[in-house]
Amino acid sequence: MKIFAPKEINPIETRASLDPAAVKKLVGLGAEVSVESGLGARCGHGDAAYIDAGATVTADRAAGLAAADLVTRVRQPALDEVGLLKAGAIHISFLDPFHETELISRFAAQQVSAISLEMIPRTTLAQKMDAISSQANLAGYAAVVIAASRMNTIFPMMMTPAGTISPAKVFVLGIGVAGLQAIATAKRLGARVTAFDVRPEALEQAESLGAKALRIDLGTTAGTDQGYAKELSPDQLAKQIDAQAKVCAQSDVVITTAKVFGRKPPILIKKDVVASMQSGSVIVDLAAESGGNVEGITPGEVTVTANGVKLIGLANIEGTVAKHASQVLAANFANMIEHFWDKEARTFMIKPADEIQQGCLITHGGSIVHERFKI
Amino acid sequence: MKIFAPKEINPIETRASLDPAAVKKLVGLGAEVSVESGLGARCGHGDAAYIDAGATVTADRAAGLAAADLVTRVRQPALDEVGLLKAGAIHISFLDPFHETELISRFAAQQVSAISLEMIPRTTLAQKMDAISSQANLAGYAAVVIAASRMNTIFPMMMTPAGTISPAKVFVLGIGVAGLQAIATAKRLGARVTAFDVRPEALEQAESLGAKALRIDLGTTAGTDQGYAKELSPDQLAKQIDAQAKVCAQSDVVITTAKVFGRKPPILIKKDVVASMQSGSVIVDLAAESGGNVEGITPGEVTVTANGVKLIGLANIEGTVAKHASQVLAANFANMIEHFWDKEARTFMIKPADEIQQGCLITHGGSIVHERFKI
Amino acid sequence: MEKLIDLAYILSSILFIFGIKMLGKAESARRGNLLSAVGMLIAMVATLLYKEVVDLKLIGIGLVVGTVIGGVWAQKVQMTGMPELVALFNGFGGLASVFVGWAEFEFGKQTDVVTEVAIYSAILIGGVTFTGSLIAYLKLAGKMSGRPTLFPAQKAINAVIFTALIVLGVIYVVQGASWALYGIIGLSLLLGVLGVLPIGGGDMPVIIAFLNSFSGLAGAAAGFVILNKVLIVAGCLVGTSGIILTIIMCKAMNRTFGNVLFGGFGAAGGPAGKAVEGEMKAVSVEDAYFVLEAAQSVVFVPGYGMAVAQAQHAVKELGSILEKNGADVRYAIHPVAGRMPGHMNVLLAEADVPYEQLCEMEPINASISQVDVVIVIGANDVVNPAAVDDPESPIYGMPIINVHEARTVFALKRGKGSGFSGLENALFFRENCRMIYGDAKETIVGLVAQFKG
Amino acid sequence: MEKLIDLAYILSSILFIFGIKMLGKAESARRGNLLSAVGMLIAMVATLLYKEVVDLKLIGIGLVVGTVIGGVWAQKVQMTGMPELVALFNGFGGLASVFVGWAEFEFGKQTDVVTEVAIYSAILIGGVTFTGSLIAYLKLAGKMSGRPTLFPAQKAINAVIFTALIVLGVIYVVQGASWALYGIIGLSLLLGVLGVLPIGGGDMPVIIAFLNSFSGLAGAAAGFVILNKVLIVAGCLVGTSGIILTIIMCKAMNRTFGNVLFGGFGAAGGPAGKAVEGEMKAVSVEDAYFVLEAAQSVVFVPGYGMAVAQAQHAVKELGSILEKNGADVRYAIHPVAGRMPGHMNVLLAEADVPYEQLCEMEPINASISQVDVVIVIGANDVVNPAAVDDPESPIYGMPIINVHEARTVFALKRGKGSGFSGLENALFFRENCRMIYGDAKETIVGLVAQFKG
Amino acid sequence: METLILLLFVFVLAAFLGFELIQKIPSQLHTPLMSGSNAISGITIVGAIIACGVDAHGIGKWLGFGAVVLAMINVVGGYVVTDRMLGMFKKKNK
Amino acid sequence: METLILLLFVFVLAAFLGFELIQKIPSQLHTPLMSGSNAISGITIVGAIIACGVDAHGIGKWLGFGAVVLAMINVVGGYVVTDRMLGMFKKKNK
Ligand SMILES: NC(=O)c1ccc[n+]([C@@H]2O[C@H](COP(=O)([O-])OP(=O)(O)OC[C@H]3O[C@@H](n4cnc5c(N)ncnc54)[C@H](OP(=O)(O)O)[C@@H]3O)[C@@H](O)[C@H]2O)c1
Ligand SMILES: NC(=O)c1ccc[n+]([C@@H]2O[C@H](COP(=O)([O-])OP(=O)(O)OC[C@H]3O[C@@H](n4cnc5c(N)ncnc54)[C@H](OP(=O)(O)O)[C@@H]3O)[C@@H](O)[C@H]2O)c1
Ligand SMILES: NC(=O)c1ccc[n+]([C@@H]2O[C@H](COP(=O)([O-])OP(=O)(O)OC[C@H]3O[C@@H](n4cnc5c(N)ncnc54)[C@H](O)[C@@H]3O)[C@@H](O)[C@H]2O)c1
Ligand SMILES: NC(=O)c1ccc[n+]([C@@H]2O[C@H](COP(=O)([O-])OP(=O)(O)OC[C@H]3O[C@@H](n4cnc5c(N)ncnc54)[C@H](O)[C@@H]3O)[C@@H](O)[C@H]2O)c1
Repeated sequence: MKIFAPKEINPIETRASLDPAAVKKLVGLGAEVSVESGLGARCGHGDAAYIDAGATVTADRAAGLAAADLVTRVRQPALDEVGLLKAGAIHISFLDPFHETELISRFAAQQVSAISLEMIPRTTLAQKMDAISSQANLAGYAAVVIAASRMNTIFPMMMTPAGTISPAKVFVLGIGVAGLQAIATAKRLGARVTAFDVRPEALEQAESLGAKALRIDLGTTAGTDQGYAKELSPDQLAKQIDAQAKVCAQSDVVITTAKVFGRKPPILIKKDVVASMQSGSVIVDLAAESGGNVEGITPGEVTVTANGVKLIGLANIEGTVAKHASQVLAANFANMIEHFWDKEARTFMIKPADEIQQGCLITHGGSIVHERFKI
Repeated sequence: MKIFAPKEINPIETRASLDPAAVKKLVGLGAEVSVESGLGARCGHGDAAYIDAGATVTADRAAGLAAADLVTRVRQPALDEVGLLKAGAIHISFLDPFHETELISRFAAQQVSAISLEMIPRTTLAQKMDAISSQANLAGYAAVVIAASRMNTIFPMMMTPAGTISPAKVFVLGIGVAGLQAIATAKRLGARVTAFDVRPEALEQAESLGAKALRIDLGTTAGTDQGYAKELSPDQLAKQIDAQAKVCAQSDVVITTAKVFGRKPPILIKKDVVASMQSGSVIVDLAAESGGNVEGITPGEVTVTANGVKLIGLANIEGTVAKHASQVLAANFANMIEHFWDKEARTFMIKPADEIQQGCLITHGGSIVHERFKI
Repeated sequence: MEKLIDLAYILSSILFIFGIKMLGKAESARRGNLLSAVGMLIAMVATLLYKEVVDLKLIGIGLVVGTVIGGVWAQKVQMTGMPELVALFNGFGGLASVFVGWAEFEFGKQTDVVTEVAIYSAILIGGVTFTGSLIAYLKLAGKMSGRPTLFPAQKAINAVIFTALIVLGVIYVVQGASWALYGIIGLSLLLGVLGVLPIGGGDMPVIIAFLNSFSGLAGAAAGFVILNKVLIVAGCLVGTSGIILTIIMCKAMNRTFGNVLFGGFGAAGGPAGKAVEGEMKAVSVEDAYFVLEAAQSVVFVPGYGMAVAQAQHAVKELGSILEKNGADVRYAIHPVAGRMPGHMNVLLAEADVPYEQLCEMEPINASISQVDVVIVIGANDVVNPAAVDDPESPIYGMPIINVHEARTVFALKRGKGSGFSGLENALFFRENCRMIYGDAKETIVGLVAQFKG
Repeated sequence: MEKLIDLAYILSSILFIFGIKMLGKAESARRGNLLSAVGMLIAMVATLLYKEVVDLKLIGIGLVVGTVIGGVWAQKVQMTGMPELVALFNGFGGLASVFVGWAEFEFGKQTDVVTEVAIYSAILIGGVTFTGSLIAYLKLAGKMSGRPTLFPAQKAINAVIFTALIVLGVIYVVQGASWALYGIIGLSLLLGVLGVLPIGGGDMPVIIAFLNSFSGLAGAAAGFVILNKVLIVAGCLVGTSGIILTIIMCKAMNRTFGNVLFGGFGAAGGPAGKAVEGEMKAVSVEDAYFVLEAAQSVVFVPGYGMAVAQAQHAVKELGSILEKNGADVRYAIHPVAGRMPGHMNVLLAEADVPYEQLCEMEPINASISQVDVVIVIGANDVVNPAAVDDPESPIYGMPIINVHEARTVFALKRGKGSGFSGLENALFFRENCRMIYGDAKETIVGLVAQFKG
Repeated sequence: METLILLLFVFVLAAFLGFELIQKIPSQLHTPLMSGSNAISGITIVGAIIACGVDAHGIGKWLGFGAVVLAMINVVGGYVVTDRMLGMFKKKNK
Repeated sequence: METLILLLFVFVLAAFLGFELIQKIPSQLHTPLMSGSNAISGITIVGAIIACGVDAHGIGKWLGFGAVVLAMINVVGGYVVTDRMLGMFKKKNK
């Protein structure tokens, strides 16, 4: 089976879908791996490293795509690149399937089996290939580091001969994987951390990392069986925004990560709350790329409000730690391929009935097979 | 007594010599404080805050300087501003007296009592006014945060379903105040830290923060009675450079802080060692502004070497956390003024025989009074 | 019948043993007390069955009178009045032993040496217990000044009485002279008074425990007088466990027993001694435990030594234990403690000490004199009182944490090493300071172990 | 003279008491042994002074013979042969008690019930001790298979012997019939053999401790035969302290005493039982302590429960203690343990667990079967063996840490709660797994306290 | 004499036992323990009963009577006070 | 009888003392402690000496003799072995 990893075309993307370690593993399985030249340039891996690991390096992207039985990518492909794939090929990447209906149709039309990384079920068994988790985790860390580097104050408490510097107050909104890692990192740096999530079990998890859980009585809130949050009712949302306003106003750093699976993230921090914050505070919005939890934030940009609050709407936040992000992402790819690998046939087996593939296989055999996206 | 704090003129300087809290304290002592308009603009304090604290705000810098009995500043003044001061006035700031001989002569000529913050003795009693320490401390923290934000990898170890991310290896060279805080911060973030200093007691101090001490047998190395290091002999230096080369090569982050009181910092990391480091590693040189410990580093700039190593030669590193840096610096000023305050006369007493002033008073009564700088 | 009585005695001895053991643990103490009461009942009933015991009516009257007085008294006393009541009861027990010994003497059946020694001991110990307890009662009840009453030639007088008691004892045992016995009774009563008078009210609990142990021994002596096993066993149990308890209580006050007995201070609670220059007094981890165990407020003052020893985790644990034990626990951070600004903060944050418990220098100094125990963990310069009271000192004028004003200070150090400034520290020579030598982590871990053991 | 002898006995009893106490502490054990030897010497010399003891020559010969045999034997035995030698010596002690009882019977002076009961007890207990110890010796010395020797109707036969011994005992005590006594001698010897045969070689140390306690009681019984105080005190001390020691040793093997005595397994050292589905066996912190104390290698497997309990600091401390105790300690981190990637890393780093001790799943699984004790701290899914052996399970195929293959597993949980996946965990029902219920931090802190107490 | 020696034995063993029994005592229990063992020390009641109950007359008997009363006060009062103390203690802890 | 009761007292107290004496024992000390108390259980030697030394003849005396030999082996061997074990232990710890 021929596996091909093209370079990312989105200019903000610094990650690579495969790193040399993953290549080595795949080659070990018996796959032929080729990568586009320059694949790892932005995350610290030269072509030579890939060659050492057993891949062939090609500059001819189109040929690579055309020859491949399986393509790995970080981001969804340009629409016109789908046509280059051969029928029966497998394509694995983030696909943003809720929005990219056009893309999905193309995949189906091209008879490509497209697997969406976003849709891998959040089961214990599937964790090794769960790229959402592996990336969110690093994003949580990076968010705190970025916040720390953009502030004109420090995180830890210091009692010094020149007076006491009080610890930074950090508020983490949304305690998923990214939120948890943000809590852990901020705690490590010595901050006082408060956290909120609509899922009650998430509050316990925050406490297990030493954060203070903000408890707001919103009535029943539900999660999906995958552990994702469901959308709040407008009433509940209003209540939440109200109850957390005071915490925000007192915080030096606010990190928002609140997402709702398959929907636009809710706006949780309105302009008036931002206006109530102290000059010099920082808000990092990890949901910015898909719309943002903070009113007025621009993905990929840092804006300073009139009252001196920095709004950091980083896009591709994992890309700031591209080397490690690529390492775990590539491991996810390799784990997935290994999981479905047929040793005899040396191919990736498409098994639409398998619990995991049922979750993440979007198109197969010329049609959209995923329940949610069937037209 | 009239105290005046002018705005800093060096464009890279973001700190202010006084913050509102310090103003309040000084006013409480009975001083008349005035500050130049915009003094705290770059560290988060508006003019209004100073007025609230009891200062008068003036836009007329020259008038302020001319009227002042005591001037506080962060950096040394422009030569021509010395002439604006009245005879008998007191001027406290960093002065860089080892290099600014011209400036010192001007102070003497102008009959100004100039106090150099660098020269405050490192005694237990003087610590509350020790600005070198208060700033170095924050610099150590900032160095790590900057390194973390400039790397494409993360600091902590993580054992995840997508494999294990090993902890960053950090090497801290020079375990003074800044080095210690850098160690503490890196440890907090989960790094493995190794540290070296020529002063043996500093190694114990590093260990007290959980770092591994690199022990190199250099024969006798000496410290001054102030705890500063003395310069190494060329032989010793060569030996050190040699012995630490391997540690550098294996490190993801190297932070250098090695200074020798009153001299140019030694070059401790040569080009060949930089060349031996892995792509993606980062070197932060805290000594860069005064010449640097790293060959090829440019103060105020980030250079990426051919082999992908980032050399970060930040200048005014404390300025990245300007608000807190100003807070502690201003506290140092206030503490010093309070220490030498005469309650009856409501003035700052110049006592050339006092142990502390003996250390830091450079000019007085029309001549250079400090032993080291007498001509 | 005799056999039955003896078996009953064995049973009641066993009940006493269990009773005392259970009294030492919070969760079983009340049941322990009940058990020992049952043991007492059994012993009494068994004794009534002796065939020599004939005059049941008189005994009955005595029992009823005693029960009513004791019961009513114990029931209606205020909570606060309990300790002095215990003292009084204890005195009655002692007097009872005197009476038993005296009565046996009056019956005059015994002539052998052992019995006479026993009678002598019962009367002597019982007598001292009686008047000693009485004085303790009066002092605690506030019917007599709690201040140590010192009188001239006190020690000499006591010594004379002591000698006289021994001489009279020999005369009595050898000759059986009754005047000697009366003399013994009188002098032992006097000794009790004179022995306790010079002891301050604050030390009374210890004295009561001690006298209680004494009354146990008096009982055991009475047991030898009438050759009664249960008296011997129970008396001896009380005697020895009482001694141990006395020692434990002394330690909890950071005093030695000798100090309590002959110190002649303690009136106001705090030691009144002058600073003894030139001696650093060490204390064992175990002794420190008893003091900490009883402390209501504890302040940790960490320094560079804590960092060197990497003791922060252990310190945090000790802090939590002390809190659970009911003490108010704070961590006082001196701004220059350690070797870099915020050094202590880093370490304590690592150990997860809540920010709320961290205290700056000024607020802690304002209340330090109310603090029961300060634990100085490898700090030196930052608690050097020379900074406030020795104008000659190079650090004079530096604000310090005034730990020397606390009630008790434990200073944890490895040895006589000085701090960063190289200065001697007068704190370590103060009367209220005790050194616990050794690596700070080892010491703290040891203290934690004491609490858990 | 008699008086002197008795005082000597008191002295030697005191020395035995101190001796035993000191033997329990490493730093004083050797001196304790010496002290008790001195006590023994004093008791022997005192006994020789009895005026009834006339035939000093014969005694002298016996003493010399015994000394030479015992001394030489003990000196030249290999280090490895010591335990079996102790068994043998113990057997001799038992036989000596039999002889003493028997001799008294032959002298025929006694007729009262108590003495006869005493003789009966001395012979019965001594006889069992003798042959039991002999078998233990043979098994340990490898002169007999260490495997438990099971024979049919074993329990029935033992019961018959037991009943017979009681019947014969009654007959002997009532009638003083000598045939009954001989019967008792024979049967008790037989009982010793049959009782120890079915016990595996691995359990022999416990059995020896138990028989040792027995021989102490036999001595005490002999003491009642000749009304000798020191025999009673020393025998009784050994008897009861031996029982406690036996129980302690059982706990250290994570067994109950009944299990050792009647289990009939233990031949190969490891338990051979089949997995008992449907029962989770809890164990107390104290019992777990004994197992941990004896463990050579310990692996911690933390999970989300450790995070919830914030037990990381306590875990680190327990780890350090175990290391100091000589165990090899590692922390096995499952990649999905906790609720975020690296969750355990954050916590353990906070508690300063060295990176070197952190182990990934694969390497730990490779050696897990050599691990003495795995402590699972609030982990559940990541150690669920269903992932490897139940193809029906939703987590089948996920790699887990195979803790069920370790020798002993302690699982720390609050109750019967399931993990994130909501699955039942068969691990907790395994024969080699014991639950320690309660908040993980409390439990670990409790274990630490056990080590320090 | 034999009896006396045995009593001495009993004494010695009881003394050791007394030492072993009391180990670490939390400070809140110091007073109740003292009070409880004070009640036990009222065991003199046994001696008092014998002294009071013997078939004799004169001062000895009256001393015995006094001893019974005093010891009984000690016993009853001691146990009751101890129990009250411990009762309080329980409540506080809840 | 009186003596017997007293002996029973002694027995009971000694039993309690035995229980109290042994608390937590580090596992390395299990074997030496067992061995050491085994040596103490050789106290039967006292009974053996009396049985062997009395002014009598016949089988009883020889049983006594046997008892002396056996008990002495137990005593001497027990102490020596224990001492050797503990000696080793010391060395290992250093
Ligand atoms: N905070 C800062 O920024 C900074 C920077 C530089 C210098 N300083 C200076 O450092 C000093 C700080 O005062 P400090 O009170 O924290 O410390 P200190 O005065 O240096 O005293 C530390 C004490 O800890 C003891 N010690 C060392 N290791 C120990 C161990 N393992 N276990 C137990 N005790 C141990 C030492 O006594 P033994 O040897 O007897 O054990 C010593 O007396 C001040 O003089 C300050 O001016 C501070
Ligand atoms: N690592 C990740 O990134 C991640 C993210 C999301 C989900 N997950 C999932 O989380 C699971 C992790 O497995 P795990 O073994 O770590 O945990 P787990 O399977 O969730 O089990 C945790 C156990 O800890 C016990 N517990 C809770 N609080 C406790 C306390 N205070 N003291 C003692 N025990 C306590 C609970 O039992 P009691 O209630 O009886 O005490 C429970 O059985 C996996 O299924 C994984 O897929 C992992
Ligand atoms: N089974 C597994 O092994 C596994 C692996 C990874 C993650 N998970 C679970 O998946 C779940 C989701 O993780 P994720 O990080 O991808 O979530 P996400 O990125 O979809 O959302 C982030 C968080 O935002 C929260 N949120 C939504 N609306 C909110 C609101 N109005 N206010 C505050 N918070 C709001 C969500 O509850 C969630 O915790 C978690 O429960 C996680 O434990 C499970
Ligand atoms: N008395 C006080 O209260 C007080 C206050 C602050 C600092 N100090 C002491 O002052 C001393 C200096 O502190 P600083 O941070 O200002 O020092 P610095 O900034 O002058 O130098 C930084 C460090 O570089 C080290 N160094 C010099 N040459 C080196 C070489 N070739 N290789 C490696 N390291 C080298 C020095 O030893 C020093 O530790 C420290 O000992 C500190 O403890 C004392």
